[in-house]
Amino acid sequence: MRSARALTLLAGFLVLGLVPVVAALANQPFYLDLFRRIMIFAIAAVSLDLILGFGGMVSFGHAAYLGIGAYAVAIPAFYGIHSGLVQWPLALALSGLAALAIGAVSLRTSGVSFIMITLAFAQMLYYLGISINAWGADDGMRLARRSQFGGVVDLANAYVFYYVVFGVLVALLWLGHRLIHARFGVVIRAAKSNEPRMRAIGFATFRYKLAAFVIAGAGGGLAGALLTNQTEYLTPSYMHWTRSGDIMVMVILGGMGTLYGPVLGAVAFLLLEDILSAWTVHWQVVLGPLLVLVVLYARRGLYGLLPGAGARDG
Amino acid sequence: MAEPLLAVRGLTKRFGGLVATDRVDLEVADGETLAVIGPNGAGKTTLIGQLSGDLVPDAGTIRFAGEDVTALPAPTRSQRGLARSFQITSIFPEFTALDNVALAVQAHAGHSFRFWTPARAERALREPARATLEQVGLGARAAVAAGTLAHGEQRQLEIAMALATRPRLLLLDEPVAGMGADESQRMVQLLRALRGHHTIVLVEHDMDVVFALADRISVMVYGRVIASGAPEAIRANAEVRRAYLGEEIPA
Amino acid sequence: MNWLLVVEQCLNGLQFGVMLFLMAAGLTLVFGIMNLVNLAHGSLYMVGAYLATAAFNRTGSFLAAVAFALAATLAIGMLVEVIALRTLYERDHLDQVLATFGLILFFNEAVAIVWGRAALFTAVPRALSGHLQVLPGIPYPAYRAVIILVGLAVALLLYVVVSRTRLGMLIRAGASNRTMVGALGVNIRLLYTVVFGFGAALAALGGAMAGPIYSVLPGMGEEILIQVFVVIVIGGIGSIRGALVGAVVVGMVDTLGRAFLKPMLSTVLGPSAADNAGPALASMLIYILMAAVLFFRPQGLFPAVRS
Amino acid sequence: MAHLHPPTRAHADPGQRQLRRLDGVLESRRLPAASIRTTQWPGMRRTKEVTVRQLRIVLVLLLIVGLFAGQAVLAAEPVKIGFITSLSGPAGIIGKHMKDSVELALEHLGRKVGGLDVEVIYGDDQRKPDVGKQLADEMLKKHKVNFVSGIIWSNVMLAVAPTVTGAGTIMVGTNAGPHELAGKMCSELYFTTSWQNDQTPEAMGKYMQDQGLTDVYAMAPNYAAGKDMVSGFKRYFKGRVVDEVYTKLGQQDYQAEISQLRGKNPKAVFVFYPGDMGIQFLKQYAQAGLREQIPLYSVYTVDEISLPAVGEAALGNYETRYWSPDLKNEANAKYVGDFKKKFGYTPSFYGAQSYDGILLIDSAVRAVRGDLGNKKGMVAAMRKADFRSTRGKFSFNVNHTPIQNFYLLRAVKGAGGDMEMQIQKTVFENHKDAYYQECPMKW
Amino acid sequence: MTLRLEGIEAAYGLSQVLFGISLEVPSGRLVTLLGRNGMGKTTTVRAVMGIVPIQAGRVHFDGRALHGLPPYRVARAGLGVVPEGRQVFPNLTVRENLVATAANRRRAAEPWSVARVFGLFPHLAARARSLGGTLSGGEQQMLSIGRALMTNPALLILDEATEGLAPLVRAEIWGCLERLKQSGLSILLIDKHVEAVTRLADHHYVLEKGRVVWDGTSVELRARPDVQHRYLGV
Repeated sequence: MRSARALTLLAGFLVLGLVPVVAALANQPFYLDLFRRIMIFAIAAVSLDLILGFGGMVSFGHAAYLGIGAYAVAIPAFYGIHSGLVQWPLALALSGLAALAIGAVSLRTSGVSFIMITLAFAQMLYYLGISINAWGADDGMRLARRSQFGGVVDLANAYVFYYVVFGVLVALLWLGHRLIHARFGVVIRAAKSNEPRMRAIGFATFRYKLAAFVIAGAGGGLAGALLTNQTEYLTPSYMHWTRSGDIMVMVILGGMGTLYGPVLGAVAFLLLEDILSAWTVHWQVVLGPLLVLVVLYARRGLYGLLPGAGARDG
Repeated sequence: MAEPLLAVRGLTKRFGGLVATDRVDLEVADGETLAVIGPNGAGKTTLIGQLSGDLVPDAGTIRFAGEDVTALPAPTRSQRGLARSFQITSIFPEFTALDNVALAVQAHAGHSFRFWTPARAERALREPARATLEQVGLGARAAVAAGTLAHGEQRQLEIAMALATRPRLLLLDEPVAGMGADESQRMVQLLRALRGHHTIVLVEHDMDVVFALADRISVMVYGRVIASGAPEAIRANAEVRRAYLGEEIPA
Repeated sequence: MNWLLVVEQCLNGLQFGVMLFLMAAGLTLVFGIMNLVNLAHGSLYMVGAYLATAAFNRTGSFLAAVAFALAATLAIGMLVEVIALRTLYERDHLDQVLATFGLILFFNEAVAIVWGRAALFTAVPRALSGHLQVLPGIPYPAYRAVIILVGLAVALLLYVVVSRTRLGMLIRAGASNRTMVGALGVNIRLLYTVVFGFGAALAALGGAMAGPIYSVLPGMGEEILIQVFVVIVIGGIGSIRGALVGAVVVGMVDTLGRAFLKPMLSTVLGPSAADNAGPALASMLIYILMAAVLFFRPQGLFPAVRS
Repeated sequence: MAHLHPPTRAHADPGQRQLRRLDGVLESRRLPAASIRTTQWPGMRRTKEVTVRQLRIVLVLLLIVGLFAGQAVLAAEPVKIGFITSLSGPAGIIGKHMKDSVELALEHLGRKVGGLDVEVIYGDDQRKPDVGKQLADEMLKKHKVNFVSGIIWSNVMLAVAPTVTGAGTIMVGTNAGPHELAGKMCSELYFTTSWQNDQTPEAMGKYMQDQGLTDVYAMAPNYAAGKDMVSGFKRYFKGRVVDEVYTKLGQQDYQAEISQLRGKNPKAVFVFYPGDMGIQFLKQYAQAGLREQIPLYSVYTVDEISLPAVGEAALGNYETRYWSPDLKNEANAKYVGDFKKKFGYTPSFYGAQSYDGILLIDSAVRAVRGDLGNKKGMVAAMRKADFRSTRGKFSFNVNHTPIQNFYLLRAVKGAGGDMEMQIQKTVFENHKDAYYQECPMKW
Repeated sequence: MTLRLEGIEAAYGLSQVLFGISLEVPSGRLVTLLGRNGMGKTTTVRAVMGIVPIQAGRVHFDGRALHGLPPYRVARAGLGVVPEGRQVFPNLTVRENLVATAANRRRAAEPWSVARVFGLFPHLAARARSLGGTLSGGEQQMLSIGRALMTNPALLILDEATEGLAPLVRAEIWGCLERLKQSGLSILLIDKHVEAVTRLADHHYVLEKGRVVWDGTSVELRARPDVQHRYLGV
């Protein structure tokens, strides 16, 4: 059973890895852009799932980190600093810091309060973003060029960029895999399962949850840095609450508390959007009920429909 | 006389108008087993909650091993050597029995900001956990998901998790609740084996269990300790019999 | 500061607050009693607005249009509850979020298919198009005054229903102990369906009242939905009283912030800095308020009693 | 294929070629080509099941297909235009106006552009810049379009235009006019048939200045365009501005701001409230009884999209604009008349400039005689603005932004009792935008 | 009006709790369910009421099948429940607690009224306007009984109705049960106070680990100290 699932997953990654080759052979480089964007959202979704699925922390403000990561690339670029070696670490650090501050306040609450307080912070950042004229306000800013890596890695090359994103996604999944099985991940998952018990056996859970929150925020920031490079554009609308909702939908659709579910969710959600919207302008009238059906009949998300997914992931 | 391991003074906790514990005083000497008995709603679980740090008392102090721990949160008290089991089974149902206990070991084996090595590969966690499982008689069930263990086994797992934190004081909240006679017997044997090695505060309904294990008994009614003493003295105490053991004395 | 203006802005805040209350009352009941996070509540508001506007334009009677919208949305709400939401009560909040998010997409597009994407037009009913002199020097639009009155009347009605009637007792009892209500012979599923429909009708009332002053558009429910969530979280989930207080507080804070924050800031920071900071801060105000309330009182101002 | 029966084989290869060609045609018209491919062709391969009757059906079909394909062969590669706008969600109404106008333009052109067959691929940007960029990539790389057109929002345009021009493809904007693209970021390959954002408020500023108005109260949403509009207005209006108020983006209720406004007692009000914000503001302004007291001057607020929803609440309001349905010229009369006939509603400026966009592309393709590879030739042709624009005669500035007239419009009750915009006077003749000198392009 | 359970099995999730419970409460009788904590007494009540799904077995009342019905239908068939832990509605007043779910679906000739409940429990009358959550344990217990009576049941089920109560209060409740029994109401009673209930009850069932291990009359139970000690810890 497990091997059937492993094969499916491997096949999935092979497909993702071969997209550029197929696109080149078929002379359809567009699919490079489409799947790159999908993978960027998959990175955001996987990072959200670390706290949402594994840690039980329902953050409704994940888009805030996406936005911060995007600003961390676009603002230096605006002042002429194009080095990815500055921008990307900055994106990780700033979004992580923001997550530290937001988490330190939010994690004192739980349940619906937690959902709403994370939303509140994201909305504050959104309104801040659209008010800062120097950095484009609502119009946003054009990224003059993609992040530079001293000529070693050239993101202007669509294939190189694709494999960079692919590499980041695979690395994130690998890191995630290590992390959820390491001491830290065990603490996070157990705290979701039974937090009073965790405290009773001696874990000060707050600091671990906060650390997970920061890691997830940094992951979101990285996705934001990639997204501005993808779009070559920064806009505060990356931080709008509907964007947080989209990412959350990808996670739930794909399967919470699994590593690969969010990837699946991002692929399904964005591909459906692309395909249905080419078919009819009323595509949302189809997508909406589809989501309802997934909730009603695929209880563990799309991941649960994979062969051999009966066994728990993690 | 040396300072008792646990000393509680004037512990008071209110929920709205209800006084759940009312100026409770308790002392537990090192190595002693104290049973707290009383009818439902007498405030026993509230007492345990305050001792373990899950509830903040409205008044009173708790001294443990010579230090005032009244203001310390639960995890810190656990680190100081206070372990509790829960009245309603509280485990990690998705994890295996061994994982459950290993987690308790992990809590007391340095910090857990380790992101790389699989916890299951850490022998320093697994081996003590396995030994503790053996100790409570669950060795053969190590790989079973805790949620699918039988009720009695889950209660044993509770004890194992408490033991795995290497506590100086065990707070046991109704360890035989919901057990059949045979399971109760096994649990009593397990707890009897812990006597002397561990200091125990035991909250229990089952008089057989209480009289089998306790060195001393405190009786709580309506949030107050109405009597404390050796088992025989308690058994003979008329007030206790009337208030708790349910014998009606003609008015 | 001109105190007449302050009074007028307080009226505006109150009016905005009661609009929020109409939405919040239903949402908080559904959330507090059935434990359902219903993102599609805004869609019911939109459906109500569409139905009322379409009916008003056809019949010319605003009262009849509102009555029709209430009845129809009540039916639609109950239908949605039975078809899609009923099985979600026992589920994770996140499943509910995903499913009701799907419903939002569906409803927004469905009204676009039926009525087109252009905003529907409706004017304020002629009888209410004038102004009232609330106080000397404060002319106030009659329609908005009516909104305040209707909102307060609904609040009073809800208070009576919830606190004085058997239905209200069952609603409160169900909020604290659903199982027990069922075990005493009450068809709790039916009760839930009715309460959900009731909440939908209240949202529709809000939408119908909003039609003449806002724009009736696909997607009109989402902007207000987030504000309504802010209201019920501040007020305490499941509490009608909390919803009322939360709505008025949010309405007041938002309105007074928009009106007076910039002038106040400009005395401190100077006019140009205030021009930049004022509007940004005013937009964030209710979120700041919510974060602060949740931080100090995670259960909200008037949490519903639970066992 | 070796085991196919001879009669089948005899027709198979040419048939296959024809089918392939047909696929191209069908796909380009977005017909379900795939269904023909899968239902007929595989059936022929499964020789054992092929009965005489089936063969006959196939032969007939092939004949029909051949007829179509033959036509396709006559025509050269079609012109492909990618048209990006917002089609779903609240802004979908604007997209609908634009799309309908594109369709009308194609109809007027006999569904040919520059004499070539044309295929328009519509994309829904959902008002999100990253989705817009995604669509642009899809159109450039997947559909290999010759032109990208459309775009409502400045931020989407700023993400899309450089992508398109960077790929060497011509971009014809038909609404958004961010100043960056008129100034420093101008490009040989970027044209707009609308305006630069500031031009319209400049016209309003000029008009109000000319009227000698003073004590003006300015309002706009708190975002970049809102602030640009007010600064554009102030470029020509030199009188006293009582206050500038920026409201929350997407706000629904303006009662508080209207109360503040009344408190300041201005002589005139200038606002910029596009889309549903405008509908709400105008209704509430009228309901507050201010419409009769303080005249309202607006830009991008009262238009043919909002007017039906605002109704008499807009009566007497002023707007400035480069175009109006009642603008007197032959091309406009045809556009407005046919549009109303075909779609049953009054077109808006969003539509007019989209219609113009297609005509502009037509003029370019015509000038190079269908040689779509000749970008230089097409750009040179487009610079002449040699087509019958709905706005009458106009020319392109060096930055490819129109130099055009701006008019003062007023919302009045038309002959049929419906609200409509009527041109009052010309405010600017051949007005240039404020940024063209920043554009380094020379021609 | 006889309640009959045949081979009831029930489980919480994966762990089975009841392994085939059969018992009978004849019309107008008072029957007890005895056993230590966690033996399945409460689960039996919950299974009868339809709160816990029954996996096997049948429940009949007055000839009607109740198994598989939702709780409200079971209640409407004439079963009134006084649950473990009283479970009064804390946010409703005493009067509201009584009125909220009141019904007379079986058209009892002399239906219960608030006044009649207050007659049975004079303590409650004084607290009619107090919130349920503010009552003392004994008052809550009386309220819970009153609430069940207001549904005019033919059979009353009481789960640990005297637990944690002062002796005088317990005596009051037992006295009241006796009066109810005399009025013709059938009663299924779970109680730990063996001595007291043997005086009240007609028949006893002893549960051990989800099975009935002994049943008999009060006289028989008194004669079996071994049963009392082994299964009941007396």
